[in-house]
Amino acid sequence: MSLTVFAMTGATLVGLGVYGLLARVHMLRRIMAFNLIGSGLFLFFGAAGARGAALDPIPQALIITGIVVALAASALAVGLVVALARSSGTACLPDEAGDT
Amino acid sequence: MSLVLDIALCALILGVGLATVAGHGVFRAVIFFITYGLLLAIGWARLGAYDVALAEAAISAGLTGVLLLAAHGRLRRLSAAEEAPLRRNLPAALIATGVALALGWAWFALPDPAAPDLTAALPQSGVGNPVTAVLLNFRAWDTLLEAIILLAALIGLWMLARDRAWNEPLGLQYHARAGGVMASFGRVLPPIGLIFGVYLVWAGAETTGGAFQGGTVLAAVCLVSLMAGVLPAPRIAQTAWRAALVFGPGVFLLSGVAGAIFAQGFLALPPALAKPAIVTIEAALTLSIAVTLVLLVIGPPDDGGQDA
Amino acid sequence: MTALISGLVLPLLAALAAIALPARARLPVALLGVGLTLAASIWLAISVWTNGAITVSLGGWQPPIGIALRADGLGAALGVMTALVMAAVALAARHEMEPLVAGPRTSFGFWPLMLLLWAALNAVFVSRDLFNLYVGLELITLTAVALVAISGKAEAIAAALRYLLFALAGSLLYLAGVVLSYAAHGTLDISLLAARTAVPGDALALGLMTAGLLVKTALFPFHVWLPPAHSAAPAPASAMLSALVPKASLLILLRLWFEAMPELATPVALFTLAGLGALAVIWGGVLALLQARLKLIVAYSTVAQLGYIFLVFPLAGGDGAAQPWAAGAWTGAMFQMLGHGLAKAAMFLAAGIYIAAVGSDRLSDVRGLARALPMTGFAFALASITLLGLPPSAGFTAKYLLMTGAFASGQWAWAFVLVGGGLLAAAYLYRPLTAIFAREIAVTPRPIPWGWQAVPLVLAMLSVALGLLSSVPFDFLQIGRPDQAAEGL
Amino acid sequence: MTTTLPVLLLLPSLVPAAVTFFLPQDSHALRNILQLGGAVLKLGLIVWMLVAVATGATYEAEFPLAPGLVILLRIDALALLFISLSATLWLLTTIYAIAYFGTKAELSRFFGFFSLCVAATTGLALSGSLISFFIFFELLTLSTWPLVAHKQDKPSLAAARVYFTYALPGSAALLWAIIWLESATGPVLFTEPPDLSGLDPAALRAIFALFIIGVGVKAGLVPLHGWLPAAMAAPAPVSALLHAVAVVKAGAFGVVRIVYDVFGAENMTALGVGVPLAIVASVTIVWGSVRALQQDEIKKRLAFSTVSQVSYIVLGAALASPLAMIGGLVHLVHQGLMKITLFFCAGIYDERAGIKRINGLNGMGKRMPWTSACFSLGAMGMIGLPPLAGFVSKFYLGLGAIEAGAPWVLAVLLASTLLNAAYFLPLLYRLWFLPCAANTKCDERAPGLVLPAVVTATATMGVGLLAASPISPLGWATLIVTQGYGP
Repeated sequence: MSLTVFAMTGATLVGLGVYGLLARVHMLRRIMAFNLIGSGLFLFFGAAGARGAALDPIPQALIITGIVVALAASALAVGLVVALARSSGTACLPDEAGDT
Repeated sequence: MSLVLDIALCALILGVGLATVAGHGVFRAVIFFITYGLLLAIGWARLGAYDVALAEAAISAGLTGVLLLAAHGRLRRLSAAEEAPLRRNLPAALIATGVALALGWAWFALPDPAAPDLTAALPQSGVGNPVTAVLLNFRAWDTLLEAIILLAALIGLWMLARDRAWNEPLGLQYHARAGGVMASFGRVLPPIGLIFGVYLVWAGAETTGGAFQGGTVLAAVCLVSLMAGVLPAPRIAQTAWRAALVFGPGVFLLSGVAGAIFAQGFLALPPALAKPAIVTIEAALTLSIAVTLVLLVIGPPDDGGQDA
Repeated sequence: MTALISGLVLPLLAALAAIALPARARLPVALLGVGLTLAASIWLAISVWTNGAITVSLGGWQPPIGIALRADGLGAALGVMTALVMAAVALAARHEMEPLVAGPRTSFGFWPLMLLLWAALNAVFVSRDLFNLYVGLELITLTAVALVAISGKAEAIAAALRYLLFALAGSLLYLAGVVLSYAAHGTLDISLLAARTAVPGDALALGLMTAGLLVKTALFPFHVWLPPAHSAAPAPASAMLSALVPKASLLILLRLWFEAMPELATPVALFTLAGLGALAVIWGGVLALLQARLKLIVAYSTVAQLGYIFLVFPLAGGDGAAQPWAAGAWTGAMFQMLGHGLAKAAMFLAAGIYIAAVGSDRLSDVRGLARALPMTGFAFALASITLLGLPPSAGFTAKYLLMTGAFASGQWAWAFVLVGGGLLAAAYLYRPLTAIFAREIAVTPRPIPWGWQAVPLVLAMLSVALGLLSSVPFDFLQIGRPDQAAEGL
Repeated sequence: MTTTLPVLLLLPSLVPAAVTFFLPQDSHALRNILQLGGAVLKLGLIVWMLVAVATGATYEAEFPLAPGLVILLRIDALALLFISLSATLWLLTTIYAIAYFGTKAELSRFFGFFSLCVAATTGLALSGSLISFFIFFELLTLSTWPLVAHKQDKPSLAAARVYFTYALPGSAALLWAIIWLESATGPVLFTEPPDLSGLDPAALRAIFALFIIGVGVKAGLVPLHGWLPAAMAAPAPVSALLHAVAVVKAGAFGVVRIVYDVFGAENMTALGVGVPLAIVASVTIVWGSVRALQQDEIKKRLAFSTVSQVSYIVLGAALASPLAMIGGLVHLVHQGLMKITLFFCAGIYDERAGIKRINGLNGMGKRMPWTSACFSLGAMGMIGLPPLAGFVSKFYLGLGAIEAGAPWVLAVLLASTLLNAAYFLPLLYRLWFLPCAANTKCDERAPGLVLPAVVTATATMGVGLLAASPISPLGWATLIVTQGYGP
């Protein structure tokens, strides 16, 4: 039962992240939204991997890899946002700065 | 009882997650995001996935949080930290709900769990912690590429430097007051962190821990030392730093090639040698991961000037 | 096996060396890596040709515990195409990325990024593990984004950020599908998934993975990130981005729909994929028609040219896979993948020469350059022949095989896409060609070394030669092909 | 030997093409030697082959590209007719072009594409299957485009664009038709016409229409002829090549192949598509002549005359009676000889006397007697005066029309002859009977230009006079029809 709770939390987090990604234009927000989606998926995955008799280590290893990959992508994205702000004075993509 | 606890924890996670997305102000969102990561780490502990919990806390909450905070600081200086308030966005809400519902449905549609049987393989892997066995033996290729990804992200990040700043020290320069909190913190913390980080790597073979978690702790130590001015800020031109970056992946890669030459194949570890090999690889990897993470967080060389 | 592993290890080692070694050793070590990896890719193709598909279980662990790699005809062919493009890119970058020309930052970063991208592409071409493919895709994404941003210009930064945004969204969608299929079947291996017991969640998993890969392949309507990114990058980087990077996600898409879960390929799904491809052909072509810069025209043409490949889904997928025309249609799409790669790289490298010569790629500035740089003009024209699908180029072989499949399967409406797309390509390539071959020179060009000019020409000639000598590649692509149907029509 | 000869026939044009592209502009001697050497060598090979074929040898070479995609080169009687014509005229045009251009700019590019164009025509003639025909057809389009655009001034570029705008959709239609047909019948070889009995007649009619549109663009069938007069912006040797040797001829040749070797005369009649094709051809014949009459520029007038004359070949094929077919086939050769003569002369008038319009021709008969004599022979041949070449063609077409039970064609032929006379006779009148403008500078002491014209003009007369001989084009065409397509 607990697993279902975690899985549903994961699914909801993915939804939250998707909303943040689509509705927010500040790029730091979007980077956080990405991480939210990723961690939601991982939570879902972790819950699924815990269903068997023993804890399946493969999802755990994959999740750790995924977390590190997400960090690498976030670091590059953050760097790009700072560079964008430096060159154009805004942390939003050119054609979206005015929206929302 | 534990179900109630889990439900409460999940509600908290969702609440903080919601605040990260919908809350007002980018800075506050970052703080919520860090909190979110820590709560999620507790969730992982509840699921019994201690390795993941450690990774979540150290990497997602810790390093990503520092990264975001530092970025927010720079954006504020460039007056780009402000954002338009959140307006209702129906299409986005529909898509988000759809995705969440689809995943929710998928959970209930899952067949009985079908995990691969590792009982025969684990004793051959050389380590007692099954997660480490997967990461450094069964799926070592993933882990090797993952270390390379960190490196690629760093090279990519450096490409965002301005040409005139290329030979400057990395990152914006911090100036800790002599005798201030940061300075004393910077002297006291590193030895403790160093020991903890090394322990995590060593322990990772048998219980919770591992190269990435240990590397993160070492990176934190290194960051604090840099901020406190105990360590001089690195420059790209310094060969030692660049050598430290490639050392771990290089050892990993060459041990894989050695497996191809002397054992059954690429990345193969003979059971007798598996444990020392994994510990060696992990040690080398930890060093490089720590350095890479530090440099990822402090960013490309920056002379503080503005383009526009 | 050694050949397969060498193609992965050599570029990685060369990249690590290029990062660590001091500046003067960087170029030699990078070029050495390029040469050795090229040799390894050709060696792999030769061993696949003589021994059939090569399978390796990494670390000696069989799936589902470990990761399996498998080089089939398609993977090895893409590997060779990639190696040829990369070698050409390296020869062009030797001039364009020189420290004195490009500055110390760019000349430092280009080589490791290029070599890492190459390693990641080779990894994706042979991997049979869905999560390992995810890791490979991420490495491709990060290096590709960095290569877009490398020029440091404001529009390049914005284009790179938008690219990263789309690519990460695509990655997460793909990852969601991977998570679901592992949760259901306890394996990530494509061959094991093919033998799984189907569950209702499979369709969702496949749908999520497909959506993610479509974003990464820049299929209409997810193409908006591609033209700004590919045109903002320096020319050698654009060549890699346009010719190679979309092929990786496309290959995974093919592996999913033809190997892992072919039974989920319903007519509606296949029609949707090809329909989007058809719209990409038209929309990419129309937008290419409206551009005033050479690189933007070439970049929009990538959107259009990738669209053709999606016709493979209804022509050779689903129930059609067992039909006699499937082999031809499938191989036709693969010829498009290979031919487009060579031709598109040639075009971007030619554009790079023009930019180096006159400092701009506006059509008004490249006027008459064929007179001063005849080899480059000739290269652009030859590459255009492939994109137009005119004989005897690889593009024609592709078009012929796909059209034959369309008529043989009674889905002749798709032939309109092939023929109309060719005419549209003629329309949008006519302007750059007449500009380049104009009589009067608009801007007097700087001299370009002979060895550099020859690079795009060789690639363009290869794209034509692939069509002229297509019988060996045709047989090669059949090695390890799923659904071995009766040979051809 | 039997497989190498078809390939060998391509090489005398391909090799000079490949080498010429990379020659520096000022290495005139080497370039000319290459071009002439290639042309002479090819002619020699063809003579050798003619002898061999007469003794019963067959030649075939095959290059598989992919399943169904096979380049097949085969020598049959029809191929020989076309290839002999093109090889002979190529040699003459090369001599003419070398003299015409002298040391002008961009000659390496010009002669490179020139040879490539001839290689494509050779390949087209030798093609033994539909798909190889298509491949060389496209190669021809690609290699002639730079020739049309050669001068790179505004009119040439516009002409080249118009040419592409017509040619590419035409190719698309042709490819569509080929793949549609082959998806039902498998690869179509010209030696064994496909079995069409099981196919839907409506689909077959559509396929036939697409085929005719595809090759009709090149053959200049009305209303697909618009590019041909526009292409007059090209230099004279190019016009000669386009009209007499390569492009238009390739279209007409394609019609013959499609009618006789793909569909077969009987199927064409059974499908009821022969008469519509004959009507299209007739309309083209009359309309081309009417338009020619309205032109003031010599080359434009000749261009519309080509539109008209080439459709005699199509008409011969469409009537599907043996005699009409002989008339059409022999016109393939005759029209080539006559039209190339006229274009050679038009080029000489332009180049050596600056005459572009017909009123400039006044009195040129005395000032440029050789050129004017050749021009007159060509023009009279076009009108169909006996015993010149054009008469033979028209005579056989007329007989064929009666044989095919289509006497209305006689009216078309008569109208066309009258129109031909109406637009050519005034030129001859101007040449020989009007006084010349006082101080026109002219001289025809350019043997490289005049000699080819004299040769072709003599041939125009010769093929008419010697029509009864078995080695004349008429004898050859009769052989083709009685052997290959006889009832």
